[in-house]
Amino acid sequence: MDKVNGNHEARIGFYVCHCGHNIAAMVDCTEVAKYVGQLPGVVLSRDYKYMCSDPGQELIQKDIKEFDLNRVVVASCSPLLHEHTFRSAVEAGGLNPFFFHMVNIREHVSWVHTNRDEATAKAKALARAAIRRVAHHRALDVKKVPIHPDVLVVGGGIAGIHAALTLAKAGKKVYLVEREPSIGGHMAKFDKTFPTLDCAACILTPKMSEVGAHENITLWSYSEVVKMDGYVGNYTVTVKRRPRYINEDLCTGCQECIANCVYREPKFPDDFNEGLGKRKPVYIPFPQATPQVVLIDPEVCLNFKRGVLTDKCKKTCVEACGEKKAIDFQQKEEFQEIKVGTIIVATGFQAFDVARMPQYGYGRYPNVYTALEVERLVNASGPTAGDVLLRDGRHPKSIGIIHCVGSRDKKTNRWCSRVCCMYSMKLAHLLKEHTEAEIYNFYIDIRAPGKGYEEFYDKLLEEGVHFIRGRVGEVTDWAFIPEEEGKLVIRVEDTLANVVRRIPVDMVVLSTGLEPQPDAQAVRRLFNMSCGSEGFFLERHPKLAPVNTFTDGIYLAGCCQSPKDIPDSVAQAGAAAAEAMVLIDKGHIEQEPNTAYVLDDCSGCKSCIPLCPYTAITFNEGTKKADINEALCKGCGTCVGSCPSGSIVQNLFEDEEVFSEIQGVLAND
Amino acid sequence: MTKEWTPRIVAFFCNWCTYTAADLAGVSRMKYAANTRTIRVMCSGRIDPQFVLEAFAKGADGVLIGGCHPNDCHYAEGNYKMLRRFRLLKRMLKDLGIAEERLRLEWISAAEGEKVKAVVNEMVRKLTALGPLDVPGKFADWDREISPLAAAAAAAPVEHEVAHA
Amino acid sequence: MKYSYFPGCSLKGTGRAYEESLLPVFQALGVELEELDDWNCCGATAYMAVDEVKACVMASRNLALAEKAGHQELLAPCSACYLVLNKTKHYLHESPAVEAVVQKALHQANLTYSGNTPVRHPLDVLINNVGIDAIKKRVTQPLKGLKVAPYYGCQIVRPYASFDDQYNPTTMDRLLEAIGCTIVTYPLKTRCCGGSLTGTLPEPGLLCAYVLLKEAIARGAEVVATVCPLCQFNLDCYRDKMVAKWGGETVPDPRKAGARIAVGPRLDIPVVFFTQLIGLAFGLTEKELGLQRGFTPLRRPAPAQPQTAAA
Amino acid sequence: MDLRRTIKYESDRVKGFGREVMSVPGCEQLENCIQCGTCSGLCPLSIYMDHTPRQVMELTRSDFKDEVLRSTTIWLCASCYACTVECPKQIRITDIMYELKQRAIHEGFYPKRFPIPVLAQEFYRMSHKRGRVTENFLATIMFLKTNLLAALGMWRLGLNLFARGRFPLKLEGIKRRDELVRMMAVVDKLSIDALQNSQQNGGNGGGHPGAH
Repeated sequence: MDKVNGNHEARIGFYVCHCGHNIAAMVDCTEVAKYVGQLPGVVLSRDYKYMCSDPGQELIQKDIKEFDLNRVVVASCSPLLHEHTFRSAVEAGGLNPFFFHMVNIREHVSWVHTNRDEATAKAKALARAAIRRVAHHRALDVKKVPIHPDVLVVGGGIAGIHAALTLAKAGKKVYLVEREPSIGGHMAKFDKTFPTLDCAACILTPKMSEVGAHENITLWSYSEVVKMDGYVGNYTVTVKRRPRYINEDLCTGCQECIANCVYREPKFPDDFNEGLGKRKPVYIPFPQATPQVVLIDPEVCLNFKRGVLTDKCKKTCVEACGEKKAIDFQQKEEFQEIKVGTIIVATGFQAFDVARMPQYGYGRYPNVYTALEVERLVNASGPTAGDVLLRDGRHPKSIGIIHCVGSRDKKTNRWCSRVCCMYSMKLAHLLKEHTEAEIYNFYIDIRAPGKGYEEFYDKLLEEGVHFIRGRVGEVTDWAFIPEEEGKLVIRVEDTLANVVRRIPVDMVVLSTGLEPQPDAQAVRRLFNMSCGSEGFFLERHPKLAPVNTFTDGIYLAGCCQSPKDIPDSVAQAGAAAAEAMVLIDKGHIEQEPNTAYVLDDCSGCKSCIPLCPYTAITFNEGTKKADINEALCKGCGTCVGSCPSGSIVQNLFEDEEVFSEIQGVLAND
Repeated sequence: MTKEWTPRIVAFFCNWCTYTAADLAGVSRMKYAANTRTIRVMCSGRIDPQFVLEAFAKGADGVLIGGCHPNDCHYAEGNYKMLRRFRLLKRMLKDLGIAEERLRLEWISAAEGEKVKAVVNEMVRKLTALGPLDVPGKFADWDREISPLAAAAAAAPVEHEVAHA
Repeated sequence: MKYSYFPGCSLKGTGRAYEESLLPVFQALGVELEELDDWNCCGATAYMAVDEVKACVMASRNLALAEKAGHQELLAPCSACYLVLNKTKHYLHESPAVEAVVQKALHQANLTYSGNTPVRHPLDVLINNVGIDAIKKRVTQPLKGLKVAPYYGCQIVRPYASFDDQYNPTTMDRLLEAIGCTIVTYPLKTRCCGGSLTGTLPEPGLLCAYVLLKEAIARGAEVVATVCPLCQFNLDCYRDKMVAKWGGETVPDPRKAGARIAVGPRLDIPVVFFTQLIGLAFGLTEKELGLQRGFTPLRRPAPAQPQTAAA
Repeated sequence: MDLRRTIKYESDRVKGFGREVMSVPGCEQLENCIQCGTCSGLCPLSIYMDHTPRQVMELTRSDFKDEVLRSTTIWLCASCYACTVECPKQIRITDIMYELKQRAIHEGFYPKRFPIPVLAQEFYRMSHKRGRVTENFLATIMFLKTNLLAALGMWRLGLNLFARGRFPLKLEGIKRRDELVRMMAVVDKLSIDALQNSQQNGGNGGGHPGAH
């Protein structure tokens, strides 16, 4: 039926959307409709308040039938937002969905211009181009790609853990890949969580062990994704598994080896405790680590020399391990290849490096701490078993907590890290509890916009914690008056009391901001994502697609997308899991049929073959022409753009279509 | 058109980076000159040199091509392919007597709405300084010059042959 | 090595000792300094307060003269001159309009400014061009164990920290260690000395200067080394006023834990130019180095002193 | 006790003052001030100021011209640049202080016999006239013009300096003074506001003044 194939001259219906005032305020929509109405091929031309609304879509369907339309053009917002909506409407109206073209006169016109005449002229030109283009459109079928049901979750922090569990509980098979020896991420290091003050370990470790135990989850810790190929529904991922020199299947986590290591005492800085504690060469990061498997650090283990196996050690650990034979000094790194349909990236953040702000004295004055260090210091299972003992062996009588270190600062990171206010208040509360010290918070603005957050702020005010509105200039150790001697002095303007103050304290806590992981750029390339200007991964749409990326089947969760607190990370992780399940349960995804094909007049010059990044083009010895494998083609059109004989065609972007668009935008009216 | 001339720019933006960046500029309500007419392609690699030539031939004063940054192409390397053609095109346009500034290639990532604004405004400034290109007009003049000669040639074929003899 | 030398007004007046010590030290190191012909006042900070553009014109005349002298690098020992000259370069670079004015003005004197005359500070040159080793070689009478508080002041590290760290500069520390001095930790390295306020609004000005001396004493320094004539003047010349105001204060005794000492009697701690110390180590006499010009002149530490100092 | 009404009316604002200051090259960033107080926290002299630097920034932005130009703050700034290098919004506070000093001097906004502007102007005159400055003369002039008593109080310092050859008795000067005069004449030719405008355009054209 020609309505679907449209093999007769075009009968075009044109619709321009006011989008409330968003477009109408800067573009004279009635004028545009009037102008387009008199263009050749246009059967009817309307302007309407909200085209994307149900009535708007029904209007299109009605008109198609009533006026026997065979082409439709809508001028409204960005196709990335509503192209799908209108294609469906056109299809519902009985036309092939690709007899439709969309003109972006909101993001690209009304929102970015200031002169109504110019904006209207531009809108007309773009509409004119679309009218000319759409006449050349052909009927196309959407290609259905099957979705592999397994999911890869990258990163085992709270976001990754929650996403993995959600999927696993829904019966999906999940690979959870974590770079560190144990999952848990930053949350595992926290003592309590704001504003409820429930202990981080108590709420996190059950989820961790559930991950370790769940039959649907394959947990690969101490591992990294190094390669990703394929496309939505059919990704092939290579994971590098670093050697822990322990056979994970044989190790029972009894930790006898640790007890019997030739090093009687722990000697090496322990990363989990931010270097405040010590560990042995064979160790388990922390008591509740998941998996419950030890590992050996070849950099310091006596059986190695700077990572190279020497076998010079008495190996008392091996004896201790005995029959289990779990220790394997020969272990090498291995690469495992897996097939998944969807991927959730939850690679988290890194804390701001305070060395970049020397004026706060970190590293110069022993009693200056980072927030993460304090989390460990107040933690019952931390290096001091919860006793807040300063590096110089004293207990603090007064403590200054400096907010916004490495946030809201053009010289470091411009953004607000969103959690510092709250965790600073949490630490203030905990430190008060542990030390009964005088506590000063130095803040620029208090940002407590979450559920129960403002109430927490009130609670601290009641506890008598001091809040001084002023960004600290410097932390020094020189005394101006005797009471300051032997103390750290914070000089700050109390901007509310309107005085400059010098406040001597025993301990300074730097509330460091959140920034992208150092390797965020590499990860972004690995998964074919984009980064925002700050370096966090970019979501597909800030409001409507906050967990999607520009690559189908790849989703974001947690702080790798932007700083957020635990509730938000968990919520986002759930959303990402749901998005993944949408594809999995549907079983297939409809793909834009913008693939390319070769015409008969191909001269067989082969120049296109090396250009295709997906090796979709092969030379057919029989026909002496190029062949394009539609399944492999991703529709970039590079081969089309460079075919000397113009005998490759890209659906939806055929030469006539683009040429008529060019002529359209330039034609004089 | 009565009001004073302003340049017309045809902009070919790749779907994944630059077109999205332009959307971002919109969402962030950045204001820039209204002289561009954007044409969306999936990848800058799709842009056929003929597209650019056609644009100039049909009266564009400038052509702007926007693609993903090197290494960031959604299709791995389409932007490199474009870059090669771009270099060729530039030389070709020079020979055709079209100033280089009239063709511009920019890598603009999905996050760089600010850059879209900056690039467009700057290009408009430059093109305004350069003045109209008006290739169609030039063609017209050319035809006007040719037609009498052609007519003459048609009118007096014999002399013509003599001239050759 | 040859540099155009821009002494600046102070080094011809209250800061003579700086020039008197700088020249022989550089000579001893084989660095040739050619005084800029007919240089004029850099404009200093005060001038900026009246008319920024004219200040730029004044400063740029010197830069232009230096270019005329053959694109040599320009050595500016006074911190204020060093900053103003550099600042002018930045300012002209940022604001073409101002540069246009300046060029017009320079034209009146058949001068031009291209902006490529580097303005250097003696510390910068000594560390990065002469080099510590060359200086060590030249030392004949190391100032063993002399406890020095290195005071850099503000304007050579702010706002343009070009050759040293803005928060914790160390060029002078390294130089003085090279000639045998012991550097005391001195957190006020780059704190303001009060600038011209000491003369105009004594109370706040003197306090700035006093704090610096007090901390030097508390840190057990025997001498304060400066790099700027104004800093030196402020710390050196107002002690009587400081004693009158704050002499009664005490600080913890750096030599005996728990004990305290009065600040007053110790406020006479010598304040010298770092070049004077280097000169001493090179075996030049107090007189040759203008040490007698200090209100509390520094005497060459007696060889016996190290032991007592160490005790 | 004497009571004072501290309320401000819109009529107390000199509308456009803030914009004017922010349009001077180097002062643009003031728009971004978030009133965090880093400047005052670092300023060694803020403890003597009637308005802290932070307040001066806000008063300027909100057009309270009188408060700003009459405040002691702008004169107490010793240009140590501590605020400028630490400001999280990269506002060049020291340069703004210079701008405000200039305006205060041009519009005569300071107490009679207030030494700092006098010093500044005398410095200006002397360096302008002679091409160089001889500090002890400069100081003397300043004291005579502002506070004779202080001048007398200073005789001791003078003597001490003299005794140590740090008190030259002849005024320094340059050879080609005419050259300097001619140069300054050029600047005078351009009227202040013409300069202002050209500065603005220049500032905008000339890259990004806030960029250090």
